[in-house]
Amino acid sequence: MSSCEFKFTPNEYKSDLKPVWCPGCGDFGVLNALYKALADLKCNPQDTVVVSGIGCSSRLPGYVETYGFNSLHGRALPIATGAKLASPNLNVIAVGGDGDGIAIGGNHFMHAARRNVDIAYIMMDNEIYGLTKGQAGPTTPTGDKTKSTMYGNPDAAIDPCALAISFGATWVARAFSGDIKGTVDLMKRAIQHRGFAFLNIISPCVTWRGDDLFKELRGKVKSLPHDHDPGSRRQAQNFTYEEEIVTTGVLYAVQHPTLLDEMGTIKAKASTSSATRSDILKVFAPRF
Amino acid sequence: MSSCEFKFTPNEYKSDLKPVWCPGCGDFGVLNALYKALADLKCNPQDTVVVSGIGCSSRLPGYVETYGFNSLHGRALPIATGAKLASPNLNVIAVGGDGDGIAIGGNHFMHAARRNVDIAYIMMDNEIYGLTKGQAGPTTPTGDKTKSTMYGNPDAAIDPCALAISFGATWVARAFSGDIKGTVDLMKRAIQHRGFAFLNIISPCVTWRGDDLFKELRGKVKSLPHDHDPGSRRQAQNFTYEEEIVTTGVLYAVQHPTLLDEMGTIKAKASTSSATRSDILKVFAPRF
Amino acid sequence: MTQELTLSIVGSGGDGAVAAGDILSMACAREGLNVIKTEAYGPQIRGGESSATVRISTAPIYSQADALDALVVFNWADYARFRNELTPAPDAVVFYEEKDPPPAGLNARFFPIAFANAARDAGAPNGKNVLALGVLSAAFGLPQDALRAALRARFGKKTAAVVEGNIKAFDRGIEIGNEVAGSVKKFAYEKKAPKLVMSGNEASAVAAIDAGCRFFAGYPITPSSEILHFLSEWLPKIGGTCLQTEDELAALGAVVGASFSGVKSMTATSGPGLSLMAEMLGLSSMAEVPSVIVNVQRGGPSTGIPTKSEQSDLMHALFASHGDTPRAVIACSDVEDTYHATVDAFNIAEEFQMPVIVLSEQSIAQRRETISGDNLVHDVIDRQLANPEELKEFRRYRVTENGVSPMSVPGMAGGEYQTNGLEHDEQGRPNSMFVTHETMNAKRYRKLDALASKYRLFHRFGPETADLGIICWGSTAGVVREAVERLNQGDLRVAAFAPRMIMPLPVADLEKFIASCGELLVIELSYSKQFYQYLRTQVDLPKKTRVYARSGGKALGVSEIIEQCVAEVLA
Amino acid sequence: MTQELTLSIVGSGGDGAVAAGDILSMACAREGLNVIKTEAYGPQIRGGESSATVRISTAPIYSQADALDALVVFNWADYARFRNELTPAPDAVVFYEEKDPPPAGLNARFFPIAFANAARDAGAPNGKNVLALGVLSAAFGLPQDALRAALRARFGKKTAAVVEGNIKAFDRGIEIGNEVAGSVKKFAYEKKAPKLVMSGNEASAVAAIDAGCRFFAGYPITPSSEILHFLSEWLPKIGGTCLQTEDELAALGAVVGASFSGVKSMTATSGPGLSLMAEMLGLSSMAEVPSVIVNVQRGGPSTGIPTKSEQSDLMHALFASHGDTPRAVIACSDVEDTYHATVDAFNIAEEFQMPVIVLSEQSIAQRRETISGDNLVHDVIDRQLANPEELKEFRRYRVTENGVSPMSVPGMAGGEYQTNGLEHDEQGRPNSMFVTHETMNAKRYRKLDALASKYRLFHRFGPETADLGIICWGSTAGVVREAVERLNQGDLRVAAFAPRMIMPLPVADLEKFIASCGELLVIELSYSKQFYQYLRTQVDLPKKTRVYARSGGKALGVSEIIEQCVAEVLA
Ligand SMILES: Cc1ncc(C[n+]2csc(CCOP(=O)(O)OP(=O)(O)O)c2C)c(N)n1
Ligand SMILES: Cc1ncc(C[n+]2csc(CCOP(=O)(O)OP(=O)(O)O)c2C)c(N)n1
Ligand code: SF4
Ligand code: SF4
Ligand SMILES: [Mg+2]
Ligand SMILES: [Mg+2]
Repeated sequence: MSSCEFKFTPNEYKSDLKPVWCPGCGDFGVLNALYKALADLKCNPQDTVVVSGIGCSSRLPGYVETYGFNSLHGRALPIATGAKLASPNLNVIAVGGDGDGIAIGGNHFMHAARRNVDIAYIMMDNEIYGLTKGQAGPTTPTGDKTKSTMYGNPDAAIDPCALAISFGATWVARAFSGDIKGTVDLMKRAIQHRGFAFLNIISPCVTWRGDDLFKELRGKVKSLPHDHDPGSRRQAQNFTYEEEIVTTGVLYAVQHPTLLDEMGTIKAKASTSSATRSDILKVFAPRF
Repeated sequence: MSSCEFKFTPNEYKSDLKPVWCPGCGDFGVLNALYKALADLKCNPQDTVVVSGIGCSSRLPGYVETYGFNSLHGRALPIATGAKLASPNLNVIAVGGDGDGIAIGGNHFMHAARRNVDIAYIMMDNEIYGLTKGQAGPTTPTGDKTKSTMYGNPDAAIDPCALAISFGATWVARAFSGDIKGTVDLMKRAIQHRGFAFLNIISPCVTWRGDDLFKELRGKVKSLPHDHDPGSRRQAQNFTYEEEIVTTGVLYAVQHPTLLDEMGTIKAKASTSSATRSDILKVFAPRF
Repeated sequence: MTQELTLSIVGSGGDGAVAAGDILSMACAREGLNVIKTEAYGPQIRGGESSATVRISTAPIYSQADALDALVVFNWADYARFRNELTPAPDAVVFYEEKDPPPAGLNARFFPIAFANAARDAGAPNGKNVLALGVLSAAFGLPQDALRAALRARFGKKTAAVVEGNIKAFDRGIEIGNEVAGSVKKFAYEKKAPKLVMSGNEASAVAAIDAGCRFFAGYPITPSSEILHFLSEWLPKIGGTCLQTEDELAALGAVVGASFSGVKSMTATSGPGLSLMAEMLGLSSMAEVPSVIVNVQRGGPSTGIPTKSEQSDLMHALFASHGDTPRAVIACSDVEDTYHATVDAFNIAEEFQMPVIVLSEQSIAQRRETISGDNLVHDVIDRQLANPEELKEFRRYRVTENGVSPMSVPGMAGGEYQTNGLEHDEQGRPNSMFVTHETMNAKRYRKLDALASKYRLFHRFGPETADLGIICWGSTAGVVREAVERLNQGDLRVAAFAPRMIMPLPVADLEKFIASCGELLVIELSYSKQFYQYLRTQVDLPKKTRVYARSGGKALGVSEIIEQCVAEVLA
Repeated sequence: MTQELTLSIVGSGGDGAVAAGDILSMACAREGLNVIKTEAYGPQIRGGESSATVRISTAPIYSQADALDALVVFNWADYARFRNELTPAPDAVVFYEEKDPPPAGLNARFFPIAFANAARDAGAPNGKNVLALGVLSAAFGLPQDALRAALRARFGKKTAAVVEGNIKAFDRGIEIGNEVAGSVKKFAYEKKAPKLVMSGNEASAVAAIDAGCRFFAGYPITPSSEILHFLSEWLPKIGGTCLQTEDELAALGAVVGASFSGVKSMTATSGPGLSLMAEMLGLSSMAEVPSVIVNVQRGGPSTGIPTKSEQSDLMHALFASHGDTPRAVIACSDVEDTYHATVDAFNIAEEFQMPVIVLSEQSIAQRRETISGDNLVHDVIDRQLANPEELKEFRRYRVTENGVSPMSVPGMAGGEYQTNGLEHDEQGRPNSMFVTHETMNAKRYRKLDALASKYRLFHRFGPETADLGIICWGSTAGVVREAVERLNQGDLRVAAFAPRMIMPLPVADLEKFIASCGELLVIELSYSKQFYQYLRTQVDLPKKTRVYARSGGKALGVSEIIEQCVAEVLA
């Protein structure tokens, strides 16, 4: 579509592909929030790229009428990084599951965060491998019985927000897909953040984690206290690895030079000496 | 050699292979410390497995007269994990460089730590890619000029100890290869720790980081204050991302069930029902 | 005479089509019949279209059926997705929900049935699948006692009301079925010893346990995850360990580490995972650490079609990993064959100290098949450890005649060595000299020669000499086998050769086969003709060789093959 | 008549053998001579044995030399490591440090020289390498002015004392050299236009810039890191971006992302990295996102021999990644060819929307060669973007005759689409139906057909018809070319064919070549005969075809090839 006709309503971001998600899946909330966030921010569809890995959650780009890349399991972040660095004008959003981002893709999460790449990374955390039918993932609570952990999950569960902070992400927040309004708000701030913004959205899998979890979560969700200082790493970590409650909001937000800032500095330094083609060839010439 | 003749002196752990390291490389200190630590702990050569990745540092297993595995770049930890889980009686030590462990192998570091695998992991941190002749690695200070960062390293440097703590390692320490005595002591404690012990050894690369760094470091190294509580994550983090000093000692040490403990629990639960071959086949039989 | 019947049940997620297929398969297995059961699903993660197809025979069968004798459709919209896969035979019987009239163009005999209402009235609101089983059993004479027993077993953990409701629905189905019973051909059989019902993935898992595997590491991936599931339950029961890793690089890494430490080890994956394992596969080969990788092929390239079958990981399995990297590759043609292939894989890995890839396919890995437990027997070869003589001045990579060197494992005094992905000398020490490299390459490849002469594994069907010879591999062999049997009932003499050992290929046997045939036809499910290409690297195929290769994503049919054979001969 | 001279200098880390080789090469380049310079190192990370070998000729040369005309040895212990690689010709001149007498068994003319003392006395304590240059220049008549200028340029940043000390050492060397000058054959040449001195890796990097590459992501690995180094310096100067990633999976991932966003992109690696890229390569192919991967081959398998050359990543490059995964593979035979191959790779990637692998080899990637800057010119094809007509109801994966579909990039309104590693329809929407899959496989593979007819790239040497035809590829082509030239001076008529386009192979041209030759000999540096195997997948090689395949780790020599050719014909 050409942008002049574009009305920036959530509906216009809907593609004509029907989601394959199970009825009641938390990911619907994430998708609807994204439509609204993109509309509110008036993101041009042609300038927006949504990149995902593989998983139920990673099907999302297909449902959004922007440029999209449903890539490989665990590899959304390198692809998003390449797209953003090469084409800085684009609005690049990476999305995917907990398994995608913390199991197979964990290394890229670390390095994208520490480099402060200028993208928003939205994790749809259902504490399980949804698409492959219910095996434990890195956020599955210890002790839980799943398809691959018949006798209870032996591994310690990871809190993605805690991880993101320790990796050096400059903006870290938690949302709940059952709360569309709150999620829209956090998505918008994630997209607007300069640098690597990590938004973990609790997005229950009704099929492999049970229908009741969703309801249970509604009761647990609480907003951050008003006096929370998102500039404090220490305060932020206080809202990670929570047991009985799920705190939503911007846990952590600071400003550091982004990877694009750094690349800009490098280009500025580099271009102090000239670089025509003959300058390049001179490197190889006997200059005496 | 048969163990009855074995004298448990550092010399006996020396293989007849001559290290390829540059004269003055910090890794010599690590190697000598390891000989001494193994001797002090009377580790049987036949029951000890030293696993490494690829890098200058990863050449180490070849110089130790135990079982050894010089594997692939970044993959020491999965191999060490497999060896330990399958053969719990072995004393498994993983070693390697900062690039090996935090760049290409970063994901395995995270998951080995969070699972609390019963191994000691010794990182030989020279803040550079030594073997490939001097490119920036994840611990190279921001701004440093290297072969791959002509205009200064754009990325934030990682403190491996901070990372290990955030990954859930249950024992985290820092050593300096110029201080063999201190290094021996920490190595012994790493090997003896139940669970995942991470020892970061500052081990300067004289070739790509300059000869002077080693001397400079000697001046910076300080021991942990006596009142440090290694049970406190928060206190431990105070000694990470240091600027002017390099604190050595056990930053963090706690006891959690190890992966072998968990596997033991699983086996105990599993064996409550019988499991002869015919029990297995019964799963597939029409039992009516 | 052989009795055969193929039934399919199609519905939405909640309709229980798949459950009905399971129950029917189990009941037939108890009667000693031969069954192959397949399932298919739409793209919805849950609650979408699903179908179960059960082929039942009094004689051994090796493939899913081409055409259906009976079809139960709860909903024609669901059927639409499977139209190309589920084709009723011309005289087929179709039972459909009476509220939903069939679309035009289907050629069959139609019987409307009020499945939903009748089941509800019988007291099983979710029981239309069970009612359908009743209908089918009455119409075709399927074992009603066994079905009833299977139903009771299936619902055993539910309330008595549920069980009885379902039994009533089943009986009501019988009444309805009896009404059409007169007009259809009955399925008559003699009861035999009960059989097991197993999928290819389960066969791999059981075989691993039988072969002595005590360490499994894997990362979930469709269509191989059932191996992880099964072993995560059963390995701990027998003192083994099952680890779900963070990714496939770690999975094969852990396997290599465990095997290095002395324990037989395996991983299982599908294409994307096998791609990620390329480098570690090379380490297993170079360091000569035994490893077994079960790779269940699905539609490719890339993420491709995860739930459908194809034979397109062949070249990757054969040649992935940089450098000259010897490995063994073994194929599976059906569920029972999967069992033997997996045990063979362990035997080969341990004897020849190399990685062995078992190439399975979604179509056999996830289909359930009856097999006789008596056939699940296979000799096991254990790792041969260095003897005291060899441990003196131990050389782990000693250059030997067949390339196999003495091996030690941690715990053995005197066997200490360092293994290495770097080129190394006989002691495992890094060495970059040309002579060492050439010597060691030769040593590693000699193992393949030794292996080739010991494991000349292949299937051969049909007469000793033939007008037409088919060369195929993997699941395709089962379909070809049936096609060959049928074709040889006519004038055409057709034979087939399907190597079970793919790398190294039983070349002499293949050449003998080629010499015994007039025309040649290569059949495979890979668009780019991977098998054909590979064959050409190994043997000179006569110029006239024709290739029938197409994408996967749809099962190969017996009649499809027959058509190709006839075309070949007429051409 | 052609004048040729091959010199080698051997020493320990501090001896400056490699620096001397550089200086000599640059001086010769200024004179317009043709030079190929290679280096070799021992296993020590620093300070171990090293050698520099410089082959100088008045005529174009295509390979390193077999035998040395002159050898400078500072230390015979260092020489021992290279004995098999650095063989003096029978009448060679050997200059050695007089304190260290030569070992027995070497057949040459020996001249002891007090390198260390004489250099120190001249005022350059570290100048024995420079002194050696003086000796060589005097003995063989090499350009002394140019050498002096090169020395000044080299030491220009040092103190005047250092510069002058070295010049004095050089002059002292000349005096010493003059003493032997009478007894050796002089090298006579005419000065020509200066040439550039470039390595294969540098040629790849420059070619990338020329081709329009503005994004590079890579992970260091020997022997390809120089590409990363060069581009990390130069890309930012021209507004491009260079990213060192955390691993190779991320490197190719970033390249695919950058290319998807509309920017020509490349990565460079060696075997282990290419193994790790297998899955992402498949995505680039399936999603039809252009990507260029330079893979510099080294000794394999696994970590293998990182610093030595081999041709054993071929099958992996051709077939890695599960599923039917079309890609293009292009070879380089020397430094200049590497330039053209790399630009071609970009052209092909952009035009046919697929991954293109440039297969280089350590032996050409890290050797320095003179080339004329005028030859570094190659047409560039830019990405063709969808036109307004195509953007109406845009179908990114439209099925077209040649398989190439209209492409949009982010920023283009109306071009929005989702790309996908899943099988997809023309719009890029996931689709698991067989018909779609077959249609799309066919579409993707048709691009290879179109590419094959457009890019029939190969080298052909020798007469139009020949008694013996050699088929080879990559760096081997250079050596074969020289062997062919030499052989045709005798009675034997020998021709050679070296495809530059490996996938798709110029089959018709190859078949024509085969038909034009009597005997056939395939030559390659892979123990498992990867090239031969691949050729067999594409053409029917006559039964009598012989293969000369050995491990890498040692350069292939012209005389080695001549020997094989003679053996072949006598056999
Ligand atoms: C390399 C590779 N390994 C494994 C898989 C199989 N796989 C697909 S999605 C998935 C995990 C899904 O979990 P998550 O990322 O949390 O997403 P969710 O489905 O829960 O949204 C796995 C293991 C794959 N596609 N590719
Ligand atoms: C898959 C793969 N990628 C890249 C390399 C090349 N490589 C070898 S060692 C190394 C990094 C060395 O740095 P580090 O791990 O810090 O070890 P150090 O040499 O500094 O001790 C790299 C990139 C490789 N061997 N394998
Ligand atoms: S399986 Fe779970 S995560 Fe996947 S679509 Fe269904 S409810 Fe959502
Ligand atoms: S390059 Fe650096 S790390 Fe490697 S051996 Fe030399 S000094 Fe040590
Ligand atoms: Mg998930
Ligand atoms: Mg390092």
